[in-house]
Amino acid sequence: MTDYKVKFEVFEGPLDLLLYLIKKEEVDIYEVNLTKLATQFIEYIEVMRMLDLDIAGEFLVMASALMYIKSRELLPVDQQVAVEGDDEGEDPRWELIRQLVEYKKFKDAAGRLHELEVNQENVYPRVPVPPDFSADQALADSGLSVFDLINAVNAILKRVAQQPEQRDIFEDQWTVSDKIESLVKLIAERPRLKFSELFAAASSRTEVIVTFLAILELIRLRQLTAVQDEPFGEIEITRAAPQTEPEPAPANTATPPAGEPAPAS
Amino acid sequence: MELKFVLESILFSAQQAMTSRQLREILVTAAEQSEDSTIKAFKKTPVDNIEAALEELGREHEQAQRSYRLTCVAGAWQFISQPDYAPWLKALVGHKSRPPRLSQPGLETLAIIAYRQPITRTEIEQVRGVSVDGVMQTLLERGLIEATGRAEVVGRPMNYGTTNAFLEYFGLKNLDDLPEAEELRRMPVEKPATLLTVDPGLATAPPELLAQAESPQSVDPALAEQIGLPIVAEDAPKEPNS
Amino acid sequence: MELKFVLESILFSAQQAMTSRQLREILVTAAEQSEDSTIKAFKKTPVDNIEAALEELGREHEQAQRSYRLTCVAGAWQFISQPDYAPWLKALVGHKSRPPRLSQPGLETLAIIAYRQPITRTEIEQVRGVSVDGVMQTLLERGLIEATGRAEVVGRPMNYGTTNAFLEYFGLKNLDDLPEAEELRRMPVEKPATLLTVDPGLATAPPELLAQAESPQSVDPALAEQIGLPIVAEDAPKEPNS
Repeated sequence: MTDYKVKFEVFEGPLDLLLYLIKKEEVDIYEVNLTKLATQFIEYIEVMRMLDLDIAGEFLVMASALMYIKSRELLPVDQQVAVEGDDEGEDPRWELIRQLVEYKKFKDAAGRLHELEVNQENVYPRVPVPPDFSADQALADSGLSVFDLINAVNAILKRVAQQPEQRDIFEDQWTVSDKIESLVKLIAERPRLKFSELFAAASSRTEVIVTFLAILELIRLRQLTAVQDEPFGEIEITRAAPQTEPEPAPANTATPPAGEPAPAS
Repeated sequence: MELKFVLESILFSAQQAMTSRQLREILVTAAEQSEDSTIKAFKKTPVDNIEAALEELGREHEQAQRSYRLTCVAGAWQFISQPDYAPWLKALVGHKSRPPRLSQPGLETLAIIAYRQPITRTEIEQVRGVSVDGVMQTLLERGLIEATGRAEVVGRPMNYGTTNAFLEYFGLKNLDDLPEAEELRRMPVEKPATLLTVDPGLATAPPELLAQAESPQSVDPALAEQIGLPIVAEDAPKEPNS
Repeated sequence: MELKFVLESILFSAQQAMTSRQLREILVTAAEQSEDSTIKAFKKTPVDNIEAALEELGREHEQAQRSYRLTCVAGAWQFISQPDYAPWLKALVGHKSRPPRLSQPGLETLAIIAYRQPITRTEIEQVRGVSVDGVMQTLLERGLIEATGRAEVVGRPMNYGTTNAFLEYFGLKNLDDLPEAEELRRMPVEKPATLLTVDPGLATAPPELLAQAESPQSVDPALAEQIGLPIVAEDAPKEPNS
């Protein structure tokens, strides 16, 4: 069967194989016994040939170079010097080591690039929804200006001021976010409310202001819409169109089993 | 109003990474649309100031050690999550679509180009010791490298270099941001003072044996395994390094 | 891995505000998708712990005093930018900024026209003591005033009056609804037979003209405020903002 072949997948080339052999010997590249290395390399090539592998031309070129180095090593030392000549760049041993050292550096660099590559897979860029300034238009869309609302609040404040001083102790019991929450609940129960109704229970100046700020915030967040059916008529507050509600229904589908132990946080 | 916070707010709301020049344009546009002197004051902010402010912001967010930070990739700034939180973000937004990982030959070739650019194909092959035709093709197609001109040597071969897409793929600010950039760039391997004297040994395989490429019938893979060769079964491979 | 940072990373990447229950679902999903014990450990986090961590996060970001905050509205948590930076974010998203608020000369001129219409350009200049060409142009372009016909005086100059858009802009029912209308209407502007009553050499209107009016100088900002002209202009009338 000729279509079944075994392939050296792991070695990228002869340099890769040489590095593998050096690593197996657990020696520094500069200290490697080139003769021994040449022998091992050629053994591998032999096995590859026996396995009927496609031996890339580069492997054969390297094998020849190693054979050359090896054969030179067999010569007496004085003759070696003669062959080497003056140009150190032509020393085939040095040339090979230089190549190995350089290749090793890039192989390591490739490993670090791979780490970066994997790291990037786990990096999520913040992709926010674009800021929506159309919410600023919520008031304008309703034909009301913020001044209309302020006007209305002013009237309510005057009314509160006319009441005898009372329950000043409770002045600070409301925060804007409390009010927001209670307004959200209220509007869920009754989809349409008179503006003045929202302040009916207000007992202090602070509470009126807090309520007003809460309404403004909810209008800005498009949770509420202010409408006025006729100019200078009573302002009414309704639930805004549902598409931009920040809290979608699935929130309630979560079923937290009570009493489970918490993870260490 | 501090410049760095203005820039931060823009990056915080931006849909994509932004360069200092793009940020500058936002400052100009905002100034033109506004009557407010505070906003107008940023109109003529030099790009240098913007870059200094961005660097400062980057350091601040690094030091804050939160679950996100501000990074600069290929000159463009963006808020990103720390990799540790990937499992939850995966649960939140689903898997990121990303091209397949690069092969080992791809990474090696890319590393050589990245550190030694501009570089010709022949020079790359000298370092790797094998042909890089197929690999180069893949890298070019993925836009990670590009031809940058012709080398002034015989035959005037093409020079290659990495692209911005390369920086983005690996999350690098610029080429100086490559790991061990100084060491690997253009640094010739130093020849040691003395080469170890190698003991003469015996040749096991005469050269002529290698020259004649006469191979026997296919051999049991078990043999290869026996001598410790990593093997992969495959049908009719033409290119070992694809 | 701290719970608060896990939550922070989710909120930082989320496309919408999230409740503690929704956050809990992400913790559960991530735990189910992962083999990692660290990630699995968050599976049974009680909602109470999530809420406590969120509160802590909120405080931390408040104290960090950056250009954004972590806020909770109606039980849902979200990172939002501080309103101070809106002008740049509008420039970022290409939001057509509203026409800038009316300038002081614009407001003054508009007030004169509103109270004394129909009125000619020359008459306005008598009151204001300066040329109003540029200002009139702006008011016309913004549709707050319009030409209403020709005055029956020498040269038959154009008369100007306010538009319905003007009423809408200031939220007025009709012209009688203008605050303190009576007082301002008494401000004398002679309808001269001859056009030149203003000394061309004077930069401001002759004092005697204004002295008779209740207002000391033409129409000062305080007056504009008094008559309920909003200092910050809302949206432009003609242009329904996109």
